[in-house]
Amino acid sequence: MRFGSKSIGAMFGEVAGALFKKPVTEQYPFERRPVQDGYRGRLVYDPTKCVGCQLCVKDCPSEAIHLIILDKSAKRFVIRYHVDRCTYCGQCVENCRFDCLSMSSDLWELASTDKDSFTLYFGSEEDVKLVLSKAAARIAMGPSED
Amino acid sequence: MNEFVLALAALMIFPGGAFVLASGLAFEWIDRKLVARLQNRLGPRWFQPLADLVKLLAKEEIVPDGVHAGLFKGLPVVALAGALTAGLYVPIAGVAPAFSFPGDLVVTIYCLSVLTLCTGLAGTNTLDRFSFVGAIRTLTQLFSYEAPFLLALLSPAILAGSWQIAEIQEYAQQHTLLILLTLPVSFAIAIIGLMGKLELPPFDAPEAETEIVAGALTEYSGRGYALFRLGRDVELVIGLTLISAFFLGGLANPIEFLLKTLGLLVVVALLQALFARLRIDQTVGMWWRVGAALGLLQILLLVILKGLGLL
Amino acid sequence: MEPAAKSGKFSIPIGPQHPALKEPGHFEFSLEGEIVTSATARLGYVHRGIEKACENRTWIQNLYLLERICGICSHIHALAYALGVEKLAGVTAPPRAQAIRTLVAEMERIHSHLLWLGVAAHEAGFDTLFMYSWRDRETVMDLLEGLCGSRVHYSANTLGGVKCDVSPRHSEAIHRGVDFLEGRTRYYMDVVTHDETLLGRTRGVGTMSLDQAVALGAIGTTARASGLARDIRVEAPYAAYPDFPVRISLETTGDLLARFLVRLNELLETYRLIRLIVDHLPEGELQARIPRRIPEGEAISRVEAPRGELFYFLRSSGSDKPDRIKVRTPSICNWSSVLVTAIGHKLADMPMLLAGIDPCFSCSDRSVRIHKKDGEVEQWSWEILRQYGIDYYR
Amino acid sequence: MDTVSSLHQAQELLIPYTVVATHPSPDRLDIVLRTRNLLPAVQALQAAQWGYLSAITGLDHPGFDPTEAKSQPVEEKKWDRLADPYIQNVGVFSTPHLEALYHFCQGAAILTLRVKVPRTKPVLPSLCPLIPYATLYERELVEMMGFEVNGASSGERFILPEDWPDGVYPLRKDFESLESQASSGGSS
Repeated sequence: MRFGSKSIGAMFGEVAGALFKKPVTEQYPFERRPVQDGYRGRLVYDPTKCVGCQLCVKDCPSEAIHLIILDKSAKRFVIRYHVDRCTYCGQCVENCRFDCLSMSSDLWELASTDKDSFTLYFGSEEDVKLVLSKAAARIAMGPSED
Repeated sequence: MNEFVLALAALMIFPGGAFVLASGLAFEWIDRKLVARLQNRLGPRWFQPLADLVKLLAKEEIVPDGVHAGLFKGLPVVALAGALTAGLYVPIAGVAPAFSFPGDLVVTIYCLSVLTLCTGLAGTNTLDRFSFVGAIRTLTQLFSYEAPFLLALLSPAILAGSWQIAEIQEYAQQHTLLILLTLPVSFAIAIIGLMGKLELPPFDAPEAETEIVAGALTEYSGRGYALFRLGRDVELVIGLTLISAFFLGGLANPIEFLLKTLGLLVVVALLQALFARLRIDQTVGMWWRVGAALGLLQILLLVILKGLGLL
Repeated sequence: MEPAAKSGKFSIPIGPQHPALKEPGHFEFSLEGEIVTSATARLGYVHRGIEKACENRTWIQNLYLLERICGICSHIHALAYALGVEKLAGVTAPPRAQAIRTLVAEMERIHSHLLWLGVAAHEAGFDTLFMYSWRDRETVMDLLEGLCGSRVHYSANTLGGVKCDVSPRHSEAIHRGVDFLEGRTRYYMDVVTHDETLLGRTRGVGTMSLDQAVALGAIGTTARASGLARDIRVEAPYAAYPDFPVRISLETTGDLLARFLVRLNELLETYRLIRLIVDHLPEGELQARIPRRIPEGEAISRVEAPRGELFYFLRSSGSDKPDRIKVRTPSICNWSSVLVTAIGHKLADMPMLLAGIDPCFSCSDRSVRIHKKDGEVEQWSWEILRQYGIDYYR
Repeated sequence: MDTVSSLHQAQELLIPYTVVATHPSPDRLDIVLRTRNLLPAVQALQAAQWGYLSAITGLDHPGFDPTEAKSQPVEEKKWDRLADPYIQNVGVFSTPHLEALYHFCQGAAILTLRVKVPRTKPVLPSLCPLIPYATLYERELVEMMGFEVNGASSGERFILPEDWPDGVYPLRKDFESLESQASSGGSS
């Protein structure tokens, strides 16, 4: 309703029109918003290319990534990655010259009910099992700083 | 004996308590859904008001210290009772009002104000500053919209020459066009007055979320808060029924009731979504300068026309 | 409503924490009768000791720490810091990186201004405009997510350049998004200048005249709304602004309405800039080599954040950790400049004055402590202060 | 009024008070002042309407390399001999002192007035009478670095919480953390 310069309810047209349009609200989790590619989700590690230079560990702003070296010459490494500490800035991906790190754009629903699912171990199966068994043994021996 | 049972049934079940409460919740949902859709949002699920009510009733009611406990618990009950009694004289669901006697229009209007008075009292009853200021605002707003709202509702009564809602409605059914032609201003003031009474935006200064949390009801939780909200929903239904009975040519049957009240509700929702919240001094200024003056003018016009015998 | 303050003790135990508060704040006025003699603020409730934390992190780690000082201007903090470190190291980022940095900075300005438009409308109770402006803001956040990989902390910057590149698909999406946003901004400009109820809440509220603005060193949109042409992108162009000059948007009335208009005009100017940058993106790589140990020295880096001039002072002692990083955010400047306008005003004008500047932390319920001349100290809630103002003028 | 000429104008204005003037970069001019000359210098700038006070930075030169050695005690004697230290090399490990930098900006030109004060008695004149809005910057200096700015408006805390121990200044180099502070009895 426009009366010269004054107008009561300047948004009348828009608001009335909205009645007949579909609301923009998306019913997550039933409808999921398409994620742009290139979205920085959770870290993905490819152990085959890694040489253990630890450049990624050095520059991580929140110390979310640690490299456990099982055998440097045989290039057997395991990465311990803290999902809850990571700020998803992508600096480790940027630093890695052998591009064995990348951030997947579809792994972004990372909520979970227990905290220890936030500590992930990347590497070949038997390396990871080895590290986990060592860790378990150490815990069994008594609390030790990790 | 059975007319006692009938009266009790009318009071408790059909046009009275249970039905009004249910329709109150339904109307609240429709209102919230409409405002949401106007803002391009989805809006709540159909049973959200019921879910809110059940949750609030289940919650523990905390009585803050420094408060008169009896008053604190009693006020919500009185508020809801006031709203429900107003529902008895109004043609809810298009059926003839449960009770009707000459002069029940004035009783209804004052019963409707009982809730606002209780909110004001509840606000001053506690030591919390937000509710103290909220109460001041509620009462300031009450005194500002009461006069124009009263004038707006009385003009059809003067036209029909009776104070009984049933009779006014009958008159309105026969002379719908006449009422709409001579009383358009009263119709507008009545709607805006109802929004002022229910503190719907743009008149929600008394419970401005960003300024004073929840205004007079800041200290309330659980049962007390549920009853206050329920009272407000019931008043929404009664207000809409009253206005559509007078100005939209009466409510002969349930379908007509539904059509007319929901039509009015769409208008109210639209008004809610269109404006920024008026400061308390702006609302009071607007009511006294514009509302009261127009109301009086309308009544004057009526009296002159009636005097000249044109009506 | 005359508060009982006149008749006796009237202390309101309201701390700065308040359910509707987004960020806590507390103000203190001392009075000479009715005139305010001094006004100070008590901030610090969200103080995280970032400047101290910077001193024991490496230069690259600080980039992501400083980005998290503020949610809606995170890129500009990283940009100011990166430019400062590059000044210290004597490195200049390649032209394409500078252009992409400017592009993301301008997109962040849209993001921040649309957010402010919604919050200001919500404070005035106009929730419909709040809902619509935040719905449209999603467009620019999607563009940022597509371009840099995340919606809020884009982390597009790294020391010596940028991490993300603008592909033809991005630039086409940016063009589409900016066209849509331009239409919407013109619509909001029309709503803000014509809607009577909103005008009732913004016209003549919290006015700051030009000479007050100059005397108080006001910056950013607060200054430009009072006619003071202060914009670092124009005065001291950084990154790619020398090749994409900015036209400054000024108003003269200096009230809240002028601040709405300045921000909306700035949005229109930003759309023009973004189209220009996307169409003339220089070729070249994205990063320049930068040593891990920054040579010793001091650098000052000034950039134009959405709220005003952001000032960075960096000092390096030659190691891989900074010796001192000083950050002066625009909101501190806005606060200190406006609090001083309080002096000489009547207490009754305080609500309008404080609500007028819409600071970065919008504390709607500021608890206020009044030092009366006779030594009596009262603490009023923001609401009582507002009510006192209304009654005073009635 | 481009950058070079405005810097030149500023340098002219402050000739009587300048101790050392350096140009760390084309758009910057650093002038080291004695404490007592700070207010007259700011008055001169204001008279010529030269720019506005953009920020005040506090620097701590502890006299030891904070990254390596743990905070050794700061020898006091050597400091007191230079009652009014003005010739100090801008190098990092000069004699221990605190420094306040007042940054004035006009267009792209940045003028920084540097005032050095002894660590034990860091007294600075307050700019509030000349520049009212400097209150918040100065109170930040007082709380964070331990400067004593006479005339800074109110004694109450501006940033640090009420229960923060007095006399502990977080931005000083010898401050590690509250726990270590409590254990080592709190240095100056």
